[in-house]
Amino acid sequence: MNVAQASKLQSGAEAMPDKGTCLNLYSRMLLIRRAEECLARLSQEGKFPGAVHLYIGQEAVAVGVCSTLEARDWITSTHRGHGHFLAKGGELKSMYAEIWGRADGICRGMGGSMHVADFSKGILGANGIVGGGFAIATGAAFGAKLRADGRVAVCFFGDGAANQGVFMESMNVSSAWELPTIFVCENNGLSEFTVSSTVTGGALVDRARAFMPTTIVDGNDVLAVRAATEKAVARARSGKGPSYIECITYRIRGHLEAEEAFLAGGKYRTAPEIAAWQTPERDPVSRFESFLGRQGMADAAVLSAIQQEVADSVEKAVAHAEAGEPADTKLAYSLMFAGQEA
Amino acid sequence: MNVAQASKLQSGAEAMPDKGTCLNLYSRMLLIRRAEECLARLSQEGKFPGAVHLYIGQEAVAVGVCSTLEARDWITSTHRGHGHFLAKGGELKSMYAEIWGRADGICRGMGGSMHVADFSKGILGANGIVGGGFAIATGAAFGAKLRADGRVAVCFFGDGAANQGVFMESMNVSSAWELPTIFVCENNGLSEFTVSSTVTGGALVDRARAFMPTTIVDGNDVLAVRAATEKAVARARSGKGPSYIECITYRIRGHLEAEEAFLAGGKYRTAPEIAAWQTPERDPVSRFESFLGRQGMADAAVLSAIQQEVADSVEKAVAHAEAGEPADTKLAYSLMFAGQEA
Amino acid sequence: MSRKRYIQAINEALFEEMERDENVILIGEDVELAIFGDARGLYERFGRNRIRNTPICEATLTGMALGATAAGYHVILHMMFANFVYTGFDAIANQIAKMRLMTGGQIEIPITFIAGYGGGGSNAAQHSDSAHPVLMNLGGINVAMPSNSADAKGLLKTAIRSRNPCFFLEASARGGQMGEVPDGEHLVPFGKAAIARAGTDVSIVTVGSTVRTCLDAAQTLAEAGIEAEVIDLRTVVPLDEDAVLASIARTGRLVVVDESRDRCGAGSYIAAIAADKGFKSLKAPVKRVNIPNVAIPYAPGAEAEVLPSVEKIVAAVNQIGARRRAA
Amino acid sequence: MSRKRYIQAINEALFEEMERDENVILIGEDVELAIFGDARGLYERFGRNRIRNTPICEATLTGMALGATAAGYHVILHMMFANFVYTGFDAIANQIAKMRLMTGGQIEIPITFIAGYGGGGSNAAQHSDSAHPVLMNLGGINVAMPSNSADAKGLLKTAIRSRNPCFFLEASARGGQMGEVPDGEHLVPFGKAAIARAGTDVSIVTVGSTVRTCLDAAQTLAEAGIEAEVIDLRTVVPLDEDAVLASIARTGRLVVVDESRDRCGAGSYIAAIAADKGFKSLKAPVKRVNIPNVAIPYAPGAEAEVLPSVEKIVAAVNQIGARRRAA
Ligand SMILES: Cc1ncc(C[n+]2csc(CCOP(=O)(O)OP(=O)(O)O)c2C)c(N)n1
Ligand SMILES: Cc1ncc(C[n+]2csc(CCOP(=O)(O)OP(=O)(O)O)c2C)c(N)n1
Ligand SMILES: [Mg+2]
Ligand SMILES: [Mg+2]
Repeated sequence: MNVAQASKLQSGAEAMPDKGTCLNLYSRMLLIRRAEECLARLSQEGKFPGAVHLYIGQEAVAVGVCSTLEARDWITSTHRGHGHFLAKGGELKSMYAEIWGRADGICRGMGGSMHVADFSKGILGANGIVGGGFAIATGAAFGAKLRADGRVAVCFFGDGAANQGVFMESMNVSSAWELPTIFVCENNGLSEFTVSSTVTGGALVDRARAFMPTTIVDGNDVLAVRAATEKAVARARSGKGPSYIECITYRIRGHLEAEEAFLAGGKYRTAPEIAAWQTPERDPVSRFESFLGRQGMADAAVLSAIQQEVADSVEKAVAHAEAGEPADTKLAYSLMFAGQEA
Repeated sequence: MNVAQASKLQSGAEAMPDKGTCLNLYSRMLLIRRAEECLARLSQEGKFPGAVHLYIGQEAVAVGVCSTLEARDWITSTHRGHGHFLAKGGELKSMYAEIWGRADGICRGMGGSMHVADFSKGILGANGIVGGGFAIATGAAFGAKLRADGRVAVCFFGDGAANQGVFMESMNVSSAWELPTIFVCENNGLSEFTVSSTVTGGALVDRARAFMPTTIVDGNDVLAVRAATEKAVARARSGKGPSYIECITYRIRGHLEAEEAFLAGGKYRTAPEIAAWQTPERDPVSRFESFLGRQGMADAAVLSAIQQEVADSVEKAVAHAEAGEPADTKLAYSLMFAGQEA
Repeated sequence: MSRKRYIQAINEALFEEMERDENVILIGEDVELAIFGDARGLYERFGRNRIRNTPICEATLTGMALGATAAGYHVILHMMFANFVYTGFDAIANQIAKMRLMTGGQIEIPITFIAGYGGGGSNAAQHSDSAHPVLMNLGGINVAMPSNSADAKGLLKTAIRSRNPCFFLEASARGGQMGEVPDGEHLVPFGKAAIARAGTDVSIVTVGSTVRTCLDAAQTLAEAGIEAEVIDLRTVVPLDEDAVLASIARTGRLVVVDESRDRCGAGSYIAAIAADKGFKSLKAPVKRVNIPNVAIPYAPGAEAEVLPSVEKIVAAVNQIGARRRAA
Repeated sequence: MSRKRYIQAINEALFEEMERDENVILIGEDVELAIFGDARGLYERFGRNRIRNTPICEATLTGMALGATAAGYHVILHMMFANFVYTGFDAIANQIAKMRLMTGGQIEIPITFIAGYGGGGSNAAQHSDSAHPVLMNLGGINVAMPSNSADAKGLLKTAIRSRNPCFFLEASARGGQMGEVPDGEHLVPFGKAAIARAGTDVSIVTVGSTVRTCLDAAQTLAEAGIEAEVIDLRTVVPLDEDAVLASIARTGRLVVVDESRDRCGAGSYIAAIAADKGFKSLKAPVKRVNIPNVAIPYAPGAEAEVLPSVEKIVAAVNQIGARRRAA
């Protein structure tokens, strides 16, 4: 979907949360934004090993969705997982430490950017396999259903991942068994360096419609995302089954940092296309910032306090990661199995 | 779908083929029926190794579909593949020889019942992997599309197979690239010993509707199946893309012969349910036989000539298979690769 | 002790473990009607919240098993035939085998997979494969392969109590084989081989479906005056290297027998261990009797040709000149 | 001769073979923009009917490759990373590897799969695996693993002219490595190993990404007076047993090096061959330097710890007492 079409989607402003919630939404989105910008910079400087896939431009999805979840709920994430991790309550410090390959990283330096996970917070992991989260979320939801404990499992996935057959399989199981699975499609129109529409038949939402209630929202409108998720969560918690939410959004950065090196001059999108999604009206963060102002929820002082706090967190997290010990080089042998050497 | 619902589906009688065609349809269906009945009998007598999954009750699907195809067109089949093989022009003798594990079997005794294939006739193989045909048919259709030669590829699959993700993947590729793939779902309501509806979310047709034109027909009405396929073939040949045809039908025999041994008294369906699909009005063969009579296309003499011819073929095929040489025991080593020992 | 079929022993283990721990659930295609017999009666006893038929979607089922562990379940996933392990391989290889490492050890992954493997029934290439080599190569998955009723019960119970993912591979051709099973609580530890028959002249190391074949071969050899020691590994991950090495130390000769293709198969791995850590003991080449690098043919004669057999084992032993030792 | 990067040599092979035969097509995720560099420029040259981006659906792509052969195409399927082979494993293992046998030899299956494999780049466990052992075990698939630019070109050309399915595995870490490539038509036959370095004291048998490492180790050993012979297998299916056995016959000692996990890995298989057919030649245990039975960790130090290295190879050689022969 282009910007013009996305702008016509229903806004979430009518389902307005209270001020405290709104400020939290804002500060969480800003934290993701600043943390990712910092990674973009430090990646260029070669400050950490491995590749990073940045979430800039899609913050409203992770934050809008996770703002409706409880700590005990689960999410599965993607290769572009930092935003989900932070939105679900993951700690920036230990995420950075992970990306730096540190011993005190959230995964002790064993997983890196593409595998940040915190099971204690219901974050069942970023995933390097496109579509890898579908079945995991569905399995967790199956567990919740058996226990009838009202927990829900959210599966974040991209429009590219929606072409993996496990998408249909998971929707089928979730629908047949009325599982509390919430399928959140982040449709950014891109699948690596391929424009998704060139490899996609029909509309994604129609695939889901065969199984469950669906909705398409402006994925750059955090309140719209939140409102849609609230409905899906209510349905899931009450045992009625799965839902599908498609969030129209856009990825601002490259597929991965330093994608130019892979592309060698090749292009899959234009600068104006990117710019159209970065205007203050489209950008999820600045747009919500203006909205808070217009609603009288936050004046310049409040905003700058939040901004300062976020900046401090990022700075501290970098310092922490930089100062960390490298991961234990012998750890792998003891981690493959519980209580058994590899 | 139960019998009452299936009976309400549109009949194919208005798109009436000429008499010669109709008699061919009848004799092909009858050949499948008698050949399968014979296998049922000889399986009990332990006349051949391995298991057979019989097609009795579904003959109208294979015959109706394949009657619209040219020799150069392709089909992919399933574990229940004898009917498809015979309908697409496969030779009964060499199929039986294969099932008997003979050197002159169509696959030289290497594949058996679940792998009968005749690539020279476009029969890309029965398949022991449920869902295994989706991608193969789609790949063949892709080839046809590239060559723009008007060939089509039909993928036969069951309602159980429709829960495999490759179903969606193949529909997506076929739709995105407008491939001449025709998806023929033989919805017999059963998936081994599981009633499919207990493991299936939503309606299968809706899964397909997200990608392509769909139609549901009475799968026990050979003319209805044929008429629906004619449309799909025309669309495919003219480069417009894939279609989905769902044929409502029923499997009369067990999932495999001697299923009682596996079930040990367990039941997944009732005798009246089976009987309801065996009435003269529902059974695809006797129903079409009456129809031919009513239309004045075949009197008792014509019918009995056909019946005799079919009976002879089956008898000869059995004799041939019984008399065959066992498969070459050393063949495997040279067959794994072309021009290279394993 | 009581005599039970291999498949009954499995069934008993499932019953007992599901009684013991309500967090154990069993899912899979057609498990409610229990077509292999191993799950017989479980549905009637434990109901749909513990035993559940699934749609046919192996790729999702394997991943779901992982997800359900997050909710505190020990999932038993019945995959029917080992060939379908390939269908559901992605989540096994990319998620389950790696997830504990990738998360820095945050989690335990209590999953038991069940699948029947092996040929001998004219089931053709897509229903006769042995998947243990590809599973063994993944690194993070235990693989148990019982050869008899007692081990079938004891290993499965151990698998279900373990906090790690494990494939429990049933020898398809052995389901009806009878054997003594200890009464009461019976657990067989992983990574402890059994000496299925003691002998002094040659070691035959094997596992699962071929243990019986090896014992028959040992009998034949004994009649010719050669005392073969048959080592039943019981689990190939973990693998009891010490037992293998100790046996070679006694006999100086080794034939490895298993029902998997030769190239990168289980037999090759065991031979490699012998060629390294057991080298000093070896007096003769290490022979492998397994499946040649082919798919399994349908016709009975052609199938038998590629499966391990008493004749092939005896021939391999004779080839390396195992002779009766001076008393 | 001209100097080219490994990845350029691959690119050249693709260009030449696609020029030669219009039935050769290349499909895969993101092949149009050629993210690995191997497919660079092909889209511009051959257009969308020969080069095509696919959706992300490995399970279908592998099966489609088989289907397209029915229409007379030689399909090159680019699978990006070897880990994704697991995602598309079903059609590889259950269809492609078995279809020629199951049809009684009715068909040829001309498919070339390309995938990058191996670690060294902090890509973590889901982007660093080596899939050759599981492919080798299937039986019906050739596996080529070039170690240098010339072989990269020559093996790929051979694969694309072959009538059999073949995995062409690119060593991810070697893409930028320079090497001489013969000008003009250059084909490297399958199943013919190269003596990458001649030597008398110990045989180091290796393939693909680790050949360079072994040559470096041989250099180090030479400085200590030990002449190692380095055998580059080039293809692991078919595997040049004769070359391995001939080398052991010369040296009496063997270290097997490759980048795959130890259990049922390529190294184990080669060691097993040595322990059987090469037993008479062996004067010392056969050592394996490969990946321990773990998933690949992310952090550079932890990753390096589990990869084959010059130090590990040298240590293995020293362990089996390879000494400079008397002149
Ligand atoms: C199974 C698998 N196939 C291919 C890839 C390579 N890959 C990584 S991201 C990606 C595109 C994913 O697109 P989408 O799901 O839309 O997510 P986005 O990058 O847009 O966030 C691909 C093809 C992979 N990681 N896993
Ligand atoms: C990948 C795979 N999973 C499971 C099976 C076992 N199996 C064989 S047939 C069947 C049911 C298929 O149902 P359906 O597709 O509706 O075909 P039908 O038997 O009704 O003709 C199952 C589960 C298999 N052969 N392959
Ligand atoms: Mg996307
Ligand atoms: Mg069915």
